[in-house]
Amino acid sequence: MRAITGPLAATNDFVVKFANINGSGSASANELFARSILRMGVPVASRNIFPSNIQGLPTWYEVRVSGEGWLGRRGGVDFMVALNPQTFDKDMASIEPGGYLLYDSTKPIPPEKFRPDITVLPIPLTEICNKAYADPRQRQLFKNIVYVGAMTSLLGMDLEAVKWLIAEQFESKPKLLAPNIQALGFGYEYARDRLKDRCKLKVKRQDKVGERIFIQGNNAAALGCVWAGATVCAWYPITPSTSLAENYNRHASRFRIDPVSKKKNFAFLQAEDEIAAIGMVVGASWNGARAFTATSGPGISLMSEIFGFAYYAEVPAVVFDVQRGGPSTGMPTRTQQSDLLLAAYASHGDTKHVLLFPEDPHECFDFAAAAFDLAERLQTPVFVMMDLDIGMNDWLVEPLSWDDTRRYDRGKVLSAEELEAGKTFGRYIDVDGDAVPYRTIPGTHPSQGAYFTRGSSHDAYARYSEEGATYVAGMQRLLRKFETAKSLVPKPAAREAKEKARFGVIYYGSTAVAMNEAVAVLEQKGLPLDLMRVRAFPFNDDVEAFIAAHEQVFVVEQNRDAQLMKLMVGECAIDPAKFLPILHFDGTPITARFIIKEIAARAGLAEAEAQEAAQ
Amino acid sequence: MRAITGPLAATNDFVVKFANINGSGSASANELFARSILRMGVPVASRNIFPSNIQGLPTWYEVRVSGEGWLGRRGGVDFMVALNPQTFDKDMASIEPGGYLLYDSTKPIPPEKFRPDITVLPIPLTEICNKAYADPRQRQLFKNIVYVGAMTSLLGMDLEAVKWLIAEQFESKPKLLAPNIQALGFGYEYARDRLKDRCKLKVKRQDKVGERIFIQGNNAAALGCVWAGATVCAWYPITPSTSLAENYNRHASRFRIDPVSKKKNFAFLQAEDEIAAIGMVVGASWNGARAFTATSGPGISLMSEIFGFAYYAEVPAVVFDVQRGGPSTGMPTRTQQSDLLLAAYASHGDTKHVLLFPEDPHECFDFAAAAFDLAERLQTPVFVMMDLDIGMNDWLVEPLSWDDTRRYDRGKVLSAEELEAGKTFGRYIDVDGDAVPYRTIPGTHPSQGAYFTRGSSHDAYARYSEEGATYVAGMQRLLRKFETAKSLVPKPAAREAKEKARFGVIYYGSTAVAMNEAVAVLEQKGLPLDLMRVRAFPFNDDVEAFIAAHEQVFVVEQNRDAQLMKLMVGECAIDPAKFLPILHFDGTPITARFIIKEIAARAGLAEAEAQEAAQ
Amino acid sequence: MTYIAKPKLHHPSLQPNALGFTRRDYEGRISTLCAGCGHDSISAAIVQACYELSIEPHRVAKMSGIGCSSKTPDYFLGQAHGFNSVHGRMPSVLTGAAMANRDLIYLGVSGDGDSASIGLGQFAHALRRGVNMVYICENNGVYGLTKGQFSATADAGAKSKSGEVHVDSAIDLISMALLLGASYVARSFSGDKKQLVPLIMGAIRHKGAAILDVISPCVTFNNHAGSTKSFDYVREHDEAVNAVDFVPARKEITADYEPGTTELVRQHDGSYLKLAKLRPDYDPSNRIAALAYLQEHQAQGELVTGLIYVAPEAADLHDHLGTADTPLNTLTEKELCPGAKALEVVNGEYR
Amino acid sequence: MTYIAKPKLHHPSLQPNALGFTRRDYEGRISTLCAGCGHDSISAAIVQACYELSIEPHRVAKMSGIGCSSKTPDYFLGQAHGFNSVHGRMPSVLTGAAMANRDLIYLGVSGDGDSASIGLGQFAHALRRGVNMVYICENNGVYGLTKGQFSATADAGAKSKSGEVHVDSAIDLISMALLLGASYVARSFSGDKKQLVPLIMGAIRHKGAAILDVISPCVTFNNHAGSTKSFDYVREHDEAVNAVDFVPARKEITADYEPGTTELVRQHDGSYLKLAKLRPDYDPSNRIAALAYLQEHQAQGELVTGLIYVAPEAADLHDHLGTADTPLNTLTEKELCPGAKALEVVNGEYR
Ligand SMILES: Cc1ncc(C[n+]2csc(CCOP(=O)(O)OP(=O)(O)O)c2C)c(N)n1
Ligand SMILES: Cc1ncc(C[n+]2csc(CCOP(=O)(O)OP(=O)(O)O)c2C)c(N)n1
Ligand code: SF4
Ligand code: SF4
Ligand SMILES: [Mg+2]
Ligand SMILES: [Mg+2]
Repeated sequence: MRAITGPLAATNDFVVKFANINGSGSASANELFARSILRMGVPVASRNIFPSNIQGLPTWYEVRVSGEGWLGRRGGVDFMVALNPQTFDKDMASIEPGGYLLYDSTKPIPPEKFRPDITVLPIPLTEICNKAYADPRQRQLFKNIVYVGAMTSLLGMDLEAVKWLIAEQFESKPKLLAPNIQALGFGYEYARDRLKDRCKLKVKRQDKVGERIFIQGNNAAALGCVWAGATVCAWYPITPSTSLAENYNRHASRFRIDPVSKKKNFAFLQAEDEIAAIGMVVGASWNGARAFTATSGPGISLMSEIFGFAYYAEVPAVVFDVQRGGPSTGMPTRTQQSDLLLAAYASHGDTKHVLLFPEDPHECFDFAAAAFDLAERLQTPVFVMMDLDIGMNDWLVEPLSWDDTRRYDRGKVLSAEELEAGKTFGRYIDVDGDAVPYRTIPGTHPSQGAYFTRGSSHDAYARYSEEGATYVAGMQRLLRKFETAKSLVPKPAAREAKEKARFGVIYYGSTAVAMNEAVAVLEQKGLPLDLMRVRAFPFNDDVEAFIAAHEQVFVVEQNRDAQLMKLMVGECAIDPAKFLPILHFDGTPITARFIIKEIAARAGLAEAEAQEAAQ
Repeated sequence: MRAITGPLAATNDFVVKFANINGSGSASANELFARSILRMGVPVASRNIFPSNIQGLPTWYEVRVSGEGWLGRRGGVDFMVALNPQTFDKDMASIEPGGYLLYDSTKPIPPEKFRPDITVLPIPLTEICNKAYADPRQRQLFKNIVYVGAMTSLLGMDLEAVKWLIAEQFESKPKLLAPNIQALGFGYEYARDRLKDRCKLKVKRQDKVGERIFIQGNNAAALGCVWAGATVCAWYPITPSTSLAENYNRHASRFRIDPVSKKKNFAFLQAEDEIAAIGMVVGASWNGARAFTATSGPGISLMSEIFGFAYYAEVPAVVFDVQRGGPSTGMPTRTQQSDLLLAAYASHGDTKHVLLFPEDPHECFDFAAAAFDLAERLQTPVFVMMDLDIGMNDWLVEPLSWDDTRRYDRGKVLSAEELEAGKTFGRYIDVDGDAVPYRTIPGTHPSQGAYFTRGSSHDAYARYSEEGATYVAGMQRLLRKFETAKSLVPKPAAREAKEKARFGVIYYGSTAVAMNEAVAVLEQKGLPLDLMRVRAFPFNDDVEAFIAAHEQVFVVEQNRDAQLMKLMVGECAIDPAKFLPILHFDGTPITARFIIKEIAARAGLAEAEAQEAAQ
Repeated sequence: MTYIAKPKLHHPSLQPNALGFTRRDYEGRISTLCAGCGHDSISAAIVQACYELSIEPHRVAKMSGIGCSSKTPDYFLGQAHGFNSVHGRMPSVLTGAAMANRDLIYLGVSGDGDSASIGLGQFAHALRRGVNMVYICENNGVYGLTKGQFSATADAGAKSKSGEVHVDSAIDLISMALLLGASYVARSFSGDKKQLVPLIMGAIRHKGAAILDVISPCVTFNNHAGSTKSFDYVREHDEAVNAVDFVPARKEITADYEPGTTELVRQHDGSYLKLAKLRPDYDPSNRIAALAYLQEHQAQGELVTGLIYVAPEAADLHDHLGTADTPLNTLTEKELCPGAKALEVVNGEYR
Repeated sequence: MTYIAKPKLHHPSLQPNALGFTRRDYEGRISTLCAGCGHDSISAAIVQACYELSIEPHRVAKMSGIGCSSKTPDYFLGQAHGFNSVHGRMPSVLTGAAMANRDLIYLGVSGDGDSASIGLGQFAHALRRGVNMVYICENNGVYGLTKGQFSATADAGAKSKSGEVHVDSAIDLISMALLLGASYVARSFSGDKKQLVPLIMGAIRHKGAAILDVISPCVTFNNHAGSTKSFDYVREHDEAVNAVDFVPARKEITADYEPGTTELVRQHDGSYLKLAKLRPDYDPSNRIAALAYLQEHQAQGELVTGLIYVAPEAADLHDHLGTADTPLNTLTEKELCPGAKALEVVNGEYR
């Protein structure tokens, strides 16, 4: 047990958690809260923890305020806004000693029901709203704004910043502006007048946000698809990938309208299931369009057969896998990195697929664009391995950027002129020695370049063949093509410790934000660590070199079975004894505290140090 | 180039290959030939090499006659029966120097068109048949029997044995008996009179067959399902697994008819696709029947989502994967061992599945039966990983056996009485410490034992839960259950060399027959090898010990990507540097010659020795 | 989230049925659906039907796919085993379960996305095989659980909450079912318990593939003006062809039966469906006419409800398969294993 | 197996069409199907139709699934790109291809196993979306390539070669297509080239989802007595509702057109379908009547063939999607990439 301390006091460094009921309209209020702090120049990291359900079940929204700019989950809650009676007890129990609890005191709770080591902040939300509004829906909705108002006062936030944001939000619905501002005032004033100085957590204006934007990975990836020239999106709804497709449609409907006809320079189709979605993507890619789908684990499983087809017939395809908790239906609204093995080896027979691992929404945008170049350059499916944490949470990231001189890499596609020039065309001939053949798009030329695409074994001219040697030659070329991929996929991001480090750490994807913080803390505690963030499969040679250069390498993953580690030992011929897997897979985003604790313990950091480091 | 030798001379040790056109009725004649030799007490190994097509394309049938009892493919052809003009040149080219070529000389081929180093045996098959038969279909069909007759004479086989087999074959159609015997005579007499002493390959009666039977793996596995009490088979046709399901139906229709009602004590259903097939299997198993499906690679891909469900909801299922050449449609009528990675980790999220690797039809029977015990004991899918070579070729194996005292292991199923006794039932509670929970069958008890099966995350009482700790506890129990599986699956079969061996060899499945021969040869040439035939995944600890005990271990597989090796390094934490993968994946069954050559070369056996060994 | 167990307060006024069960005994856990969701009314109708039929709850197997609708089997018949499978595959899982034990009642619950989008193939094939089941599609024209996208049963021209207009042709599961050989075909409305309960009762007692397409408004995503699956729209366009009353096997047929306007259909198990003919020209025993009627009236914007078609003596899957009467899951080594001797005979045939 | 290239002997008597192509230019590789297989006749009919329409072969994309039928695109239009996809998924691959380039002719070839068993869902959804395509199902009631198992179009009561009787209800793809909103629906017989060729021509010129169910006997596995898909059976039970003649756009309508017994249907592109009414009461513009007609006559054992239904002005997928006229696959950075400035605007919206 930790000693009971006084009320927590901190400026720009604490965690607020809102416990709500889903369907009650709290989401936008909570987001308003987070964005208001951003407007004050203070970095925040927000995480939405919601049930697989539409209405009436517990949902939480966690806001980490971090003047230092740590964007991973820290772990623990300093200030709980406990508005859900179903989870009230649990929510209270999860507050750090010395923390705060805000609750709706319309029906006051007897003091002995509260933990003695926390500060309780009662606000009669229902009473305030019932007084102010007659309409039951309004009574419900404005409650959320009232508590945001109260928080604004309690944390010493800039009331004008909040109002400004509300004004922006209701720009198109001006009627709603005034009542919202009013509700905000109710809360603000109540707290200012009745709860003055009760809270020692404060937000203070900083200049740490800069040009950064606050955006969800699914949205950023969707923008990447638009900027990268994707014209066909075929998909099937599934949490947590749905908003990727829906955002693509939204952005494309804005940026891709033919100026004359007002018709769409893209095709957006909700398929009947995931098998159809990937079938459409493969058909469209074969026909020369940039096409993609977005899905999650169950969809990846269902698409397996067609992934093998695309691998073997060498058809480009871009697939976003926004990973959630598996196996099976698992935890549809929780995060995990547990589809790596499936995606890497998807489909029967000998197959290997290219995977990209973006660390945040910014990289989702970049890798979305890169995925189309890679898929067309390599003529193969490319998987962008996101997760719910990146995909469905707003993250504070560098602004998205695009170089107008950049040209799409459409890969080796023969034009009518090139065909006319009369080079003999064989669909699967390795002309350039990089194992990537040339392809043609249907309808290009009246008499040159037609071929018959098939998933059955074929020769260099795409003709059916059951000849063993022909088949083997094709399969070996595909292996060589995977070697070519190594040099084209994003290189791992390495960071060396200031001192010489015994240990290396390999990690990827959404783990990065928590890792950055964990490493800073561990380094301070005397444990230097070299870092390598893997950004793609196949692994670049740098990965092997990094592993070779360290006595032991921690591999930090958000799955049970150390899937990246398995890929590394299998594909890079590395002795598994080198690896120390650190696995977090309960469906919540990995925290800096967890990483610190695990690494400290296994690196033999003195117990006390480790304990302390983990705080 | 090898020196040209005289005509090959050998007794009970040569390879005959028949080159035919499919749909021409040659298959049963060729099988008659092989069985006739068996009847003479001489072991044969036969391999059917057929196209993915119904009529008119090349097909081959290879018969290895091996008095020593080697049942793998040897490689090379000593006697070619070249009846397909499309492939004539290639077929001739494939004959060993000094070998023989039998052809239909109705239209004689000028002598200069033949290789000088082979003996040509012309027989005017068409002429003989046109003379004897008026009906075009008969002319075609009896040609096949005529060449069998000729072979009988040329190889000095027992004419009576052949006639006897024909008599057995036409027992139910006596009308066809006489014309077949007559056709046999035509060929026999022609060869006896015109080609006397031209062939120095001979079959001589031996006593090396004993009680053994000549059976296809799909058939033996089907028998295993019947004997093991499988009552539900749901499947979808796909080469090379179709005959497994069809044979199950045939045998069950014979052995599983209710004596009174004459109705079926089994349900055999051709589903609309593989997803439905596995859905039915899971539904039936959940409801307490022993249920299975048989499929091949594309089916496994399609079933992926439901495999994950069965893993996570812990529903038994038996799946026969008769592997063929992948990826995608690949080579549907060729053999491979290339679905291991897919099957082992099938489905999204963290999953692991139990795999069995039978080496021959005999073990297909045993493992089929074992699979049902394991699936019910472990409450999880069990994959019997066969391949086309075992599944669709007749193999000479020990007779199938069944112990009448054997009881089905139905696993932990609570009866009405046990429920009545009032123990609290929780579907996913680890009562016994082996991580295998108890289940109940629907309808068992009016008020005890009902639960809600789901693929979403659940607690020990099968209730929906999004609680991280609850989820983690369940997933960790599944890992422990996989540990329990280790002790239940068939142990690897080990064989130590007489001398101390530097090298170990790991292999599995249909590779065994070729391996047995290869090792005998290599040992003779001075390379002792310890062998371990892996029979299941998860790997038993013996596998790790075996690897540890050797400097280097060859892993011999019939796939491109060393899939078993990847499983071993990933799951057993073994340094991949220990392994020397030997990979054969052109779709033909691996040969002893191939293994010998590869191992010899990589074990540093002197070049000359290696060359010689490979002959 | 922890699970909230339902308080088992036995209301003193609850009447026990023939088996001594009260309605409470047919209930399940507390629903987590949106307040007012049509699906909850269907669950209530199932409870009512099972109660009235005096079914032993544990003789029912509840199967579903994935979706708000597919969650509902957790909310009724708590004493029955349930199976919440994967998206769109309930029909195959149910078929397998039915093969294993022909003696239970199989109640499949699905949504329109589950049945008409991803699951259309399995829907069709289960019906054409005559699986002995009650298949209820809780049809709201949208994917509720993934937040309101159109499903394949959305009508062309229907408007989504965000104003998008649906353009593809709608899949009419009932017309499909008629083509596919289902032998009990009905449509109803979650808001019309009076119609729905007897239809479910009749379906449970029917031998063969019974399908109920129940329009079940999604109050959160598809209950606005412009929707053709809203409460208001359905109430306005509902045109019942008949009113069904279920008469149990041994109950006497009482006198309120007026020939001409009322018709009695005897089911396989001796029970009767008493049909009050609301549309005098409608004959639910004529599949072809029923299909034509549906097409014509639906083209006019009517939503035809009631018992659309019934073939009380149809063959079912087990007839097709020739399965023995004893449930396969109760057979033991004795019936199942041919034994060592028989195997010796088989060996002999392969020498 | 090595591939046997087809000898390109140009027969001097071969007439060139309007584009100067002879029939040979529409052929493909030599078929590897069984001698006499119905599918080969359909390939020949496709060749003939494309020749007569003077289609540029390279403007056709040939798509298929897996099966004997699905192999055939290799055997016609050698100058067209082909796509032999996976089992049952041709419709989605074709839909994707059609999205990418609206200007090609999409010719989907499938089998009854491919379309009605594993592929039923994709079949249905492609039709209801109005994908602009010619979808030919080469229907033999069996799985040819896997050696003769019943497919889902096998009629209840049909006998297999080994004597097994089919028990499940048959899936009638044509009736389904009518329910699903296909806008050109025809049935024909591989043995009736006279009927089949103009039906294919009309389908190619049709805008929207055109489906042809072509009964195509499998001589190896389903051509025996007891089969309802044998040459003999089809010849005996074939009842054509009309005889179609295709009249290209700019050709004058000649005088052999007798009103009352002959009807002219103007298609979207100005071409005409000239229908000789063999069944005077049959109206192929009435979807509901067509469905009823089919049901009634099929119940009597007739195999209804001809142009069952056509809606010449139906909307297609691209109308539904609102796609621009320029094929998407020809757009470049210029049209596609909003550029750095626009991205700056977007960034601003997320601050
Ligand atoms: C393979 C797969 N794809 C997608 C999903 C996501 N998903 C869950 S429910 C659902 C739709 C449910 O719609 P419906 O069946 O109409 O049920 P409703 O919620 O409307 O009752 C989808 C697409 C999934 N669970 N599995
Ligand atoms: C996923 C998958 N399952 C099964 C098969 C095996 N298979 C190949 S063709 C075929 C049936 C083809 O039947 P149909 O479409 O009627 O074509 P036909 O051969 O009769 O022309 C099947 C089941 C496959 N290739 N892929
Ligand atoms: S979202 Fe719609 S279907 Fe789902 S529970 Fe709510 S009202 Fe019902
Ligand atoms: S098996 Fe049947 S469908 Fe296949 S090619 Fe032969 S005749 Fe045609
Ligand atoms: Mg729905
Ligand atoms: Mg067929």
